[in-house]
Amino acid sequence: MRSLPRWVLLPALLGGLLVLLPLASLALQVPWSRFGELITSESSLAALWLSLRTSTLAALLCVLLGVPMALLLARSRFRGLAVLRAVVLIPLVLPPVVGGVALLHTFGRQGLLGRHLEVLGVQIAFSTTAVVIAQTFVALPFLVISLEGALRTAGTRYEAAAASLGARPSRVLLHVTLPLVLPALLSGTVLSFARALGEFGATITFAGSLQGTTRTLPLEIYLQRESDPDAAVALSFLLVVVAVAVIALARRRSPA
Amino acid sequence: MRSLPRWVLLPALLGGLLVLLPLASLALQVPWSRFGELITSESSLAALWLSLRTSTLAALLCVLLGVPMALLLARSRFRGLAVLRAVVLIPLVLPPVVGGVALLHTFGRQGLLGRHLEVLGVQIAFSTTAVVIAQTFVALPFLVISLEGALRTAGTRYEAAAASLGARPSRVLLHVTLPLVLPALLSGTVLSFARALGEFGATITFAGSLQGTTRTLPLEIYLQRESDPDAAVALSFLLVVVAVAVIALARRRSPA
Amino acid sequence: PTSEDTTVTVFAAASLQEPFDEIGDRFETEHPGTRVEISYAGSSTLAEQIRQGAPADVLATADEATMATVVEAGLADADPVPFATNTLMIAVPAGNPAGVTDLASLTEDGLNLVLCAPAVPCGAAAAAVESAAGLTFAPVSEEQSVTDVLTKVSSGEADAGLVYATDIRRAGGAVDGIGFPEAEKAVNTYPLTTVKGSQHAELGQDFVDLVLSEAGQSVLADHGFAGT
Amino acid sequence: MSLDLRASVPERGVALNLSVPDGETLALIGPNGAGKSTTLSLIAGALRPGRGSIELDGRVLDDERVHVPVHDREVTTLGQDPALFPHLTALDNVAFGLRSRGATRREARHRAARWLEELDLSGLADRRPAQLSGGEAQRVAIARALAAAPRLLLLDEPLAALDVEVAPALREQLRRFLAGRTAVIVTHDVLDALTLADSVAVLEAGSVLEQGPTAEVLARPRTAFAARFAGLNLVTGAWDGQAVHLADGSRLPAPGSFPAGTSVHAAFRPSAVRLLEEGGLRRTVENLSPGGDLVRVGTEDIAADLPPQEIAERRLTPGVTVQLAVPAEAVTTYRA
Amino acid sequence: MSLDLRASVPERGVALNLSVPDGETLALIGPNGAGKSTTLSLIAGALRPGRGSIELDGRVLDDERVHVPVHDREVTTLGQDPALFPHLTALDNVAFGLRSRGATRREARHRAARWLEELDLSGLADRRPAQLSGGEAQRVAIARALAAAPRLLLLDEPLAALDVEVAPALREQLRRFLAGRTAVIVTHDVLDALTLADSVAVLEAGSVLEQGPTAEVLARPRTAFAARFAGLNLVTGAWDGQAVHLADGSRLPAPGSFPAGTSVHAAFRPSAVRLLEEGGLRRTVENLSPGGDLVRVGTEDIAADLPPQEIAERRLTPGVTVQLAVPAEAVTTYRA
Ligand SMILES: Nc1ncnc2c1ncn2[C@@H]1O[C@H](COP(=O)(O)OP(=O)(O)OP(=O)(O)O)[C@@H](O)[C@H]1O
Ligand SMILES: Nc1ncnc2c1ncn2[C@@H]1O[C@H](COP(=O)(O)OP(=O)(O)OP(=O)(O)O)[C@@H](O)[C@H]1O
Ligand code: MOO
Ligand SMILES: [Mg+2]
Ligand SMILES: [Mg+2]
Repeated sequence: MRSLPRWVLLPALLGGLLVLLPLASLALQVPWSRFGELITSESSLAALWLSLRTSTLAALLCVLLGVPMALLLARSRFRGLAVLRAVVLIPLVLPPVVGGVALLHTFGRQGLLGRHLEVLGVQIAFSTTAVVIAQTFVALPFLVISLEGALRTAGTRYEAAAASLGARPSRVLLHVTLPLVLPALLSGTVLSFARALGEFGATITFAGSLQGTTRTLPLEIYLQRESDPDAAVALSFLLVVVAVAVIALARRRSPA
Repeated sequence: MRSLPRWVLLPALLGGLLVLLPLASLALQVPWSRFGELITSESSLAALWLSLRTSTLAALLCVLLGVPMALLLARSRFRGLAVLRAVVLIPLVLPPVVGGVALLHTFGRQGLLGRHLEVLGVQIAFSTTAVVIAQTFVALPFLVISLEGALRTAGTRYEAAAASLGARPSRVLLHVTLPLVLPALLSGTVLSFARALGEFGATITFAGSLQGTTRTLPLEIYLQRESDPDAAVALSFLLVVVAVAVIALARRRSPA
Repeated sequence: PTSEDTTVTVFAAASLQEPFDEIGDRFETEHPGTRVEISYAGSSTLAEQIRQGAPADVLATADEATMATVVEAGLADADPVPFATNTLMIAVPAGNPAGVTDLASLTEDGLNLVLCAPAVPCGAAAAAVESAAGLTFAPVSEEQSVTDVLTKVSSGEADAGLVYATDIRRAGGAVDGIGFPEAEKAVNTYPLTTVKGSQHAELGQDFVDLVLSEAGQSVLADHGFAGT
Repeated sequence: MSLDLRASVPERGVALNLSVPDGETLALIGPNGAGKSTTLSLIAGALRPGRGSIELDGRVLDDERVHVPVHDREVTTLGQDPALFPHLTALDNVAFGLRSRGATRREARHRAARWLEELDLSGLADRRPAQLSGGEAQRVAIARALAAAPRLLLLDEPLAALDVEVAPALREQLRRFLAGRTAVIVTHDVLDALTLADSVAVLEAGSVLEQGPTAEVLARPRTAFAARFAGLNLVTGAWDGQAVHLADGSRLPAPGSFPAGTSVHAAFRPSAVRLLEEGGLRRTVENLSPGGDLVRVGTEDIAADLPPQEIAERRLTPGVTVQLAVPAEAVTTYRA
Repeated sequence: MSLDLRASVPERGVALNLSVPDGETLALIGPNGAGKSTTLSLIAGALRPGRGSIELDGRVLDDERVHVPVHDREVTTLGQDPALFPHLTALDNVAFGLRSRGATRREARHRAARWLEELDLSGLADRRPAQLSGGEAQRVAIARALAAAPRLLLLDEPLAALDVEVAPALREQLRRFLAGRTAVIVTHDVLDALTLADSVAVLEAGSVLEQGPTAEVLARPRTAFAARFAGLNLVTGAWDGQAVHLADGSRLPAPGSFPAGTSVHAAFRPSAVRLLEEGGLRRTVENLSPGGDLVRVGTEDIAADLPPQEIAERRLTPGVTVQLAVPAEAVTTYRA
């Protein structure tokens, strides 16, 4: 057990308060007497269920696409690598609504790609698929960046040892590289799941908002804010509880 | 140079396309003939300058508060650590507008804390300070999570060696721990800067939208979308360019 | 502007941006040494901010229901005054590829119709015309704001949507508007008021007066708003 | 700086007492996994004892309540793994300990440069650890530990990675450095113990089996491990007035004056062992290994160093039975 | 599996030619930083030569165009650092190489268990590397490398961390394993070279200074390093018919038959050196170090192993002048 300098406690406490106080204020606003009723309304449950399904799928997609991207960024050298790394970060800076517009122009009926999909009879916009795409788009950088950092920190010493024992690249990847960065992979997955769960702007712009199909929990919260702000606060609280539960669960089941 | 299995190229390419295609579509939408004029209007420049200032400050605050938090999460053991880690992630899931409401209830004139600050003559909401607070609130988890992962991966071997040479905890922290995780610290800072730069929902709710004071670039984009969608696309493109430039610069100057 | 400038702070619905920027300029010319700062956001966000003590002198919302929440909270300094109205139109992508003619044609199979959700003002208005016309719409999406509807239509994603007349106008040539008689059943009214606790109550009232004046009304009309 | 340790780490099966008087160096020897590195970790404070206490010059470093943190102990460890800071040059690695113990930046770099020079490493001052060979890294780690000039120095196999030219010189430098200082050194090399240590403790399976002055332990070992370490054969039996009676019934004539029946150890060098045609100690050859001029012949319990010619003449190979004899004057006997 | 290497790594000052015939073991020796680990990295494919080519049994592993990746070379390296996979148990570490080379999971674990048993490590099968002592980790790493059964095995100081009881046994196991296999072993221990290697190459500052059969190189070393490694004194001078004329004018009588004036090396053991009252080779004592029965006395160029009594009688301490002699029959001479 390493000892930390005492003084780190002060800023850590301040940072903790910056997160905790607003949550406490939010909790104070929750209309606890109506809480159960508000969060179990048909529309709330539909939104919650949709959110859980789409966010899980999005997190899965982030792992499938993001792990190879992180590997490429961390372990290979080619011209334009630095630019590529910056580009991967862009969904992070882009205001989500703008991201949604960009997705619309890509996968929409008139879009770069959507045009051709339309011919094949595939329509993405206004479908649950669109929600998952929007969430994956905004959540992908989280997984890529946190994993790339860990891959660099972990170094290539064990990978070299594995190759020298005759392990081909796939084996090295699955049995050495990934297990070694498992903690980072898990926290990256949790980050992208959380980001997908909270996604609003890109979803509303690209996928629209229809109960049960595209109206996720954050969209439901926005809508409720217009008519019943109390309900919005209650739902926000539900979102927080779900997120914390999923994150805590993921950590529990991780070996690290 | 480690070799990667070939097959990782396919998903990496798909992931890259998922990010690149929407960007390309966006670029196609930019009204290039009016681009210069649109992005150099007084309001655009004011928004850009405000965004750069506030995001830089927010990233700095994230480092100051987040590094100690990450250290505490990675290097100490106490009851409730797991819960604390989950709590720190919450600003990530909370739809930003809800986060803004929570901040308003905390730092606003009637807020938990704002009430007392008001007595001292300090008013935070609707000021540039509020923008920085909102950005820090949403960006903090990025730094904390990516740094915590790296700290765990790096292990405590060199810290033990340093302590055995008589280095007190502060010295170990500043001269061993932090330099070792520098790549992760840098990418964490870049992540939080990028998130702050793209922040919209919490800012508009908590800080309002006054030109030069609280109207950052994403808020300006939102407004332009109401009146001049072309201008909004042009500004989004500006945001992307600025973000890429800052990220590339940060990488260039990093030793890793 | 120097530091001695007095500043009037106006909170206005985002859809009012263009006319209010013009009116603000005019106000500054008429009141030398005074600056007008206008914070634009969604009406419900503005109302929430006012309830949390935001330092606004004037509030203009895009519907009366939202304004009512501020009045209920006792934060309106005077009774809100209606200053503009807005009616619904059918928005279709430029060239009207789906061949929409009137409200009834919006119920055709395979037509991608987007509306505002009933919880937001433009959605409530859409519901009103729906029942007035005795139709049943099956939208593919119930959007959160007019802007979202407009984005879907202008990008060609949706074949038609219901938006306000002013929205058709500011979309430039990207969408075409089609009027329909039932729109009379759902006129949306924009109210404005001075805010309690304002530091510049008098100037705030001057701003309200300017909006209501002939000059103010003509600016609004230039941007597609109808009078009250 | 006297060290007193009486501590246990149950999860590693380690429980031991040790003390090192002020100004002396103790060599810890013992098989792999005996608990040598664990003992150093305890003293350094990297590991907290499950039970027991550790005192340095009367100051309690560890007991049930106290645990002085590593950096406050004035104890420096050079571990089995050099653990050079990868982000610092060799020079800055050495300067690190000096800075930590209060030197100014300038002074630290100056003194670090002198240390590198002394250990013949000046040419490597600006290299990062990744650019050093294994032995070079180990030498820089030694310089770093010595430069920190702690009150108690712990060395875990400091010379293991070094070449035959450098090791003797560095051993000599260590000897000068350790003179008058308190230190504990873990080693698998008898030369280190002979050169550097005032006393030797033999660790096996987590306990101290034997401890005493270096010359005593190495000349009159009481454990098989210490005997092997010192390069001696060790047998044990009952004294009959002129010889030691071994368990298998054979007799080993030797000098000594003990009451008959006393249980005694007999130690002798492998090079003193001779082959007889018959009548000696009957043993079976188990292995042969080269070593300088002579070949080492291993049997069940006794090793013999014999000239290659003799090996060839007698056709010694594993499985062959031999008769061994040791001139009585080459045997040392002492109470078991 | 014959190996042919002719390669350079300019940024490390390494440029060398080496070849190992099929089924033989080559020992690479040389000072720290000479380029031994670098050479192994080249062969293993972890480092690509700046220039040159590497061939294994005629298959080009590296040249200007070709670079066969590490995993395709059928070359396994046991590095200076054991690098056990921290997330796998000892058993799974050993099984890893077997799995990689095609064994089923079951078979791999079975065979891994047998390897652990053979190296006396069964008790540690379920431990993670962090729970092993330094020497235990090294032994597991050896088991892992041997189990992978490569066509070419590269060992970087495999026995350095091992104790005096384990090292000989393991050396013997390595000897059996390497019989008939092709291998390169880096070592600082003459016993390893004698036991395991068919030939020895001496590396210094990135070049091969000397290569030949083990017995030849160690009995008739041509470099100061090889002499030191073999435990011999080496001097060089001109032959005058009966003795070697050294550079300082002194004469060393020795057997030999060379044309007068031939430049010759003379090698002799430190234990053959005697002290004279006068008339010998005049040298100054530089250091004294213990070593078994005898004390090693170091001078400018010649080391002498003398009994402690003689050291005491003559009051030998650094700085004292001595007269050294070597019986002619104890000196080996050969062309320089
Ligand atoms: N990554 C590197 N970059 C530059 N120089 C290096 C690097 N690694 C090693 N060197 C240098 O190359 C030379 C050869 O190093 P190498 O590791 O091959 O030595 P070695 O013979 O194995 O020594 P040792 O016995 O100490 O392990 C040394 O001078 C070393 O400092
Ligand atoms: N972290 C650990 N957890 C549990 N057991 C451990 C741990 N580290 C070491 N051990 C065990 O404790 C015992 C003592 O280990 P230690 O490292 O002290 O041995 P050592 O005497 O230094 O051996 P070596 O000469 O091989 O370095 C060994 O049996 C080892 O397997
Ligand atoms: O932004 Mo509005 O004008 O409240 O829909
Ligand atoms: Mg050890
Ligand atoms: Mg090496």
